[in-house]
Amino acid sequence: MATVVIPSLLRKFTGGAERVAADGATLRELIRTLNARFPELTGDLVENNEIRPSIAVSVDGEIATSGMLEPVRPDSEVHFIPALGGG
Amino acid sequence: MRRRQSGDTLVLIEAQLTASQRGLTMAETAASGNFKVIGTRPVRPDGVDKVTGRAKFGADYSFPGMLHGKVLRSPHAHALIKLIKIDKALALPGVKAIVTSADLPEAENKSEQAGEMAVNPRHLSANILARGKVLYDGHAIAAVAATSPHIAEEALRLIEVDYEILPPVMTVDAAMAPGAPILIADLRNKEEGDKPTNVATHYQFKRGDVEAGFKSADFIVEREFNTAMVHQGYIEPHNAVGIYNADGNATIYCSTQGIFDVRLLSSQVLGVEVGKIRVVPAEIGGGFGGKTTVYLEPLSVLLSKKTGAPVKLTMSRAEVLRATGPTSGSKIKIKMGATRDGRLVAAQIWMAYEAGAYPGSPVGAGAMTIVAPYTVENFLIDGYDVVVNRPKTAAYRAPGATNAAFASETVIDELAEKCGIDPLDFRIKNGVQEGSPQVVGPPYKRIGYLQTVEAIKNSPHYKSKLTGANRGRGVASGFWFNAGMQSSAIVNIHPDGTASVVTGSPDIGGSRASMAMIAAEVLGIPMTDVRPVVADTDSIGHTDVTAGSRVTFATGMAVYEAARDAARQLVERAAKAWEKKPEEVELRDGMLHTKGNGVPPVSIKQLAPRFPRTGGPIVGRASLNARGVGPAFACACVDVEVDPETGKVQILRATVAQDAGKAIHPSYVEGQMQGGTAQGIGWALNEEYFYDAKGILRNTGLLDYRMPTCLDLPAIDAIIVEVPNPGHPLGVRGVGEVSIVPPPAAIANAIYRATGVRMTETPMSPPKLLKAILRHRSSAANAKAAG
Amino acid sequence: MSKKTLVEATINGEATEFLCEPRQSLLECLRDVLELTGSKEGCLTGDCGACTIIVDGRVVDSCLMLGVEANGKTISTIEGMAIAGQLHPLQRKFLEHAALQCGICTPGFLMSAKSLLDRNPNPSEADVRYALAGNLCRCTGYDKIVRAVLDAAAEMRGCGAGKAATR
Amino acid sequence: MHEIHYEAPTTLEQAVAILKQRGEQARPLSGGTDLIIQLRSGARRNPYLIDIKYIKELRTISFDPKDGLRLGAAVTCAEIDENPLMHRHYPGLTEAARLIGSVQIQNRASVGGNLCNGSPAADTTPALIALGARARIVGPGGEREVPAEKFAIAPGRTVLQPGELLVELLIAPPPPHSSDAYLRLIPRNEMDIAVVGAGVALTLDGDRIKAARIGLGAVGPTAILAETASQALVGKKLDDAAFDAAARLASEAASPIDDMRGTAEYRRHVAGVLARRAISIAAERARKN
Repeated sequence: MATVVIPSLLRKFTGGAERVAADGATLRELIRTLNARFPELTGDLVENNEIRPSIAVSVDGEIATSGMLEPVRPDSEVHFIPALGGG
Repeated sequence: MRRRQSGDTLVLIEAQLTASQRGLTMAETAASGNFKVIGTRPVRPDGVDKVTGRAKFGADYSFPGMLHGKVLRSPHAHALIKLIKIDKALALPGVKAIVTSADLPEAENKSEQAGEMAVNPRHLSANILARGKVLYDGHAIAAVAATSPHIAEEALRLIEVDYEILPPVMTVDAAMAPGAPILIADLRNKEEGDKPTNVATHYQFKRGDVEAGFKSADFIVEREFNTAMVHQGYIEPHNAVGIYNADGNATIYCSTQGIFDVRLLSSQVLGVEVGKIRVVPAEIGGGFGGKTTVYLEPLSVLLSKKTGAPVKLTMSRAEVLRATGPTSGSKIKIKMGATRDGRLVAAQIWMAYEAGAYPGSPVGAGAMTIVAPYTVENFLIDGYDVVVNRPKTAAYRAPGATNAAFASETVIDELAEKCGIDPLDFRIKNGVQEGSPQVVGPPYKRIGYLQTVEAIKNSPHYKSKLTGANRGRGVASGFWFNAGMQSSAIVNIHPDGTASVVTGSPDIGGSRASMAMIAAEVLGIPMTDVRPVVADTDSIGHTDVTAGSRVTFATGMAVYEAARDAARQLVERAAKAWEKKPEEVELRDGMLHTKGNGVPPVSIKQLAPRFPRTGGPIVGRASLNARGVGPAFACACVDVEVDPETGKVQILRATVAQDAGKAIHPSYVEGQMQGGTAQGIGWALNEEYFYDAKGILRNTGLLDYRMPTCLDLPAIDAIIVEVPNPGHPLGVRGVGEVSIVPPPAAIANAIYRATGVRMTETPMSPPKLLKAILRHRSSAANAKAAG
Repeated sequence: MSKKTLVEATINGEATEFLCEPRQSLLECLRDVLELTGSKEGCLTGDCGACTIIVDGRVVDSCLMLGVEANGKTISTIEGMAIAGQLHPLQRKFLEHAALQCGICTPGFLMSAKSLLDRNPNPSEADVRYALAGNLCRCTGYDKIVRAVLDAAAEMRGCGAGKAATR
Repeated sequence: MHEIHYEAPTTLEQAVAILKQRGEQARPLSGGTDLIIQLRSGARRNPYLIDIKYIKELRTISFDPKDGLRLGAAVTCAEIDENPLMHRHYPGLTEAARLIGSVQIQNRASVGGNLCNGSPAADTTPALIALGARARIVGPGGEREVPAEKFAIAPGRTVLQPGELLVELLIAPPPPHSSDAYLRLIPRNEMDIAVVGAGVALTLDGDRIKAARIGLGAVGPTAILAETASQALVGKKLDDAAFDAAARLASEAASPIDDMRGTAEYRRHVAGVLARRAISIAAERARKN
């Protein structure tokens, strides 16, 4: 199972857990699994079945470029981080 | 003053590449350093146009029958618009049309992906023409098109606006205070529920146990920092020419960092399909992040639609300063602890950034960068994005990171001093390297942070002795993520064997040269045989902004792939002609060879005229959403002399080291490093937005918005460090941004050594520094008297 | 519409006549009337130098001069710097030294640098920095610009590639 | 910019006649480096511009050891800097002129224009005050002379009445063992406006100060003659005590405001610092004369 690192301010939705194990071969599946366990969590991450524009997802240290279709491996580590712009 | 003639340059190369690059021919070349074109310093392909005045910047375009537009702007910082009367202005001879927000469709209040950032179309639209309320001095209210810019200006004086003036909210403290006037009625954040607020977003990053961390610290430094809002200061004001055709199609000529962003954002504001807008990139006179959004572009189309004529709008310098997108002023409270032996053990940081009139400050990036160069076991970082009655901020070179580093790199200097450790050694001791966790969690891949610090430590500058009264030397580091995102490229092989490389990345600092060099390297032809073209939105695949230090990285990757695609086709074509299998043919140094014996090699030049009879033109293509972004680090060393009677600071010497990954054109890499350093020095010493008590910007020109002149700066030595990025076929990292990050802290640290004063506020202008010096002296005198 | 005035001037060696309104700056006349758009507008307050031209042998900010004031004057703009397709040594050195990034300030810098070298063929670094202080560049930090001017001066003095320039 | 009418008279009489005819609607145009900016921003609206640069009298620098200097109102700062007599006899005024703006600005801006603009921060005004310069004004009612320190009456306003024109500045020949100096504080090294300016003219009698005038700029609504500070130097030996006392009094003479260029407190402090430094430079120069 992949490990999802929960952003600090959302840990209230996971009972304080920082790292949560979840199944899924893509981000979409992963989020579906998370949603089943922590229904309040994913609303802040996903909107209309897409990752929110204000959020970037890092899978194994690489910013996802395929949105919800981004592949996730069983040993992947997934982080949700604020999207940012450069100058 | 030091009389050295020029910056010395040094290139440090770390040649070994990681395994992830195997299988890439070019990467093997990169590892061996055997490039023919990459790493040389050719003249840029657009150079002659730029030194002869032929290059066409946005304001240089004109069309038959063209009208001139001007924008009416709010003289108040915060007010309700009760009424706009335009009849007198419309009656002025020569005035052809006037538009207000009533001419724009209602835009949706939602968050939408646009290039790098999330954009709220309603906020974007209201920033372009205020809807019912003005939120800053200079907020656009109406736009006029007339037969001359002078008539348009006179017409603005005839537009009557009734305002109900509201109290201005100018600082994060004022905006976050209980009972503060609310700027945006429907703004909410998660934590305050349905309560109206000026705080758009709260970010938090946490690692370990910060309290326990501080308990284990031998030294703790706690300080509060304030940085002033500053502007990118590009020399070219914003401009746009809009041409709306009767068939519903529109063309925009403008100077922008992102043509596809202009297209998307204009379509959102105007309520027009993306496919009906074509954006043509003019040459662009600087941007530094400030030309990544739209202001005039939709207005030019709107006015053109209303008048049936092309309409040109250009901003005055005052408009640029009052009403484009400077970067946030900020307040940062920081507490950091270290053990006696110089190990950073804890950091607790509270930071609030001015977003300007609408949400979207770079506080998130600030929070993610503030301790990024260091392994800190325990931290808690809170960041707040706060709306205030100032212009909506835009990106500015490593947005958010410079404010943050001013605070953290000053405190780290102080901790190093308390530990009795050289400030560079302290940084090396705590510095991140491959495998160290980033603030957001994932480990760093291959990075060159320590190498930049070592480069400064070994530099002639740091090794030299600084002598003389009131002089001091300071160092500081900086981090920036860099960006990937989407890019496209086309490589055409011409009948004479030369090539063109087409991209959608406006060339803001010499990127045509690096694109041509990459294509030339892959094809094995001279760089002068490659003509780079920056195409319009209908002529090339989607390409994100020239920003985030991404062009050489991501568009460079697309060019590399497109050139390889062309090379593959050349090989196939030659194989076909020679009745060989493609794997029996290879392209080397611009020549097609067969493996083994048989056919004499043929050059691309010889093969190209035969394309029409061997299968048609050869066009290499690539489009990608780049992965493998490699972050950038910089370290700077600055010597200052302070006039203790006036508080004026003279920069005596400056050296910057930066990890470029691989420098494609070293001169332009140095140029980025020197330019970023110069902007950092300006930010540190004299640049600031100066608002009066009513929230009116007082310094609306370049006389009082004080950017450094060439008499204010010394030669800037640039040391290029090359620790190849394993995520790029050529090892490239972005180089455009990170050099702006260290200077303010480096200068504060130098001032401390010159005067004994720790500055916690930018700009460190003469009045502020003198005040601090006098306070420091009187407290020292009191202490002496008491002792 | 205010009445236009006929102005006669020698511009880049050519006797030139143009009509302008008295309120039009010389910069506006050059750009919008004569289509010489090489001189740039950066501030309209004489602080950035992007509009620098040479009038009767002296550099001025063309944004702070009225078009009508040009009557009878001899004017050089960036468009006249390369002669018969041959780049001026300053133009060449700016390219060789990568002394420009975005290029918007470049015409103004070249005009100021040309005026300096016309008066002082052997300037020190301090002379160059003083002469260029009325031209703002936000991209380069000035390092490569100063280097290019010193190298061009050396070449024009017949010293070949100046030592200042070699890396 | 609003519509304007432009005229370029070649004689003083013509200029005065036009100025009289147009009254407050007219304004003389010299280098235009302040005026054009003000017209463009709407800070001034003068539909009639009278270009005075073709009037010979206004373009002339002449120095006579008996009568002193006649400095035409439209002489540019660059022309002053290029004049060896100016450097020799009035180095302080010359350096003030040389500090105004960039080379581009110096090629257009004039000392007369600097004075007529009425800015308290004008660099040449404290230097003119220190030298006891008089402004010769010609108008419909004839001629008059006004001391430099009385020329401006408020920010942007001067004693000039509609129809009047500043023709030239008159400065006495420098007495033996005298000289002048001007210093200003700007946050940058160039292209800035004075946060404080200090002009000093001194005449020595051996190692004592025989006469002194200190002009201060940007420390009040107009540039001022710091009389008490000047008087405090007279009869004193050239030593730290005298300089310190004058610096203190110069600070006290300042009545500055807080603005984007500096706080009142800062300006008061720096007025003393610069006055002291300028006194010391002027004394050093005077000793050699």
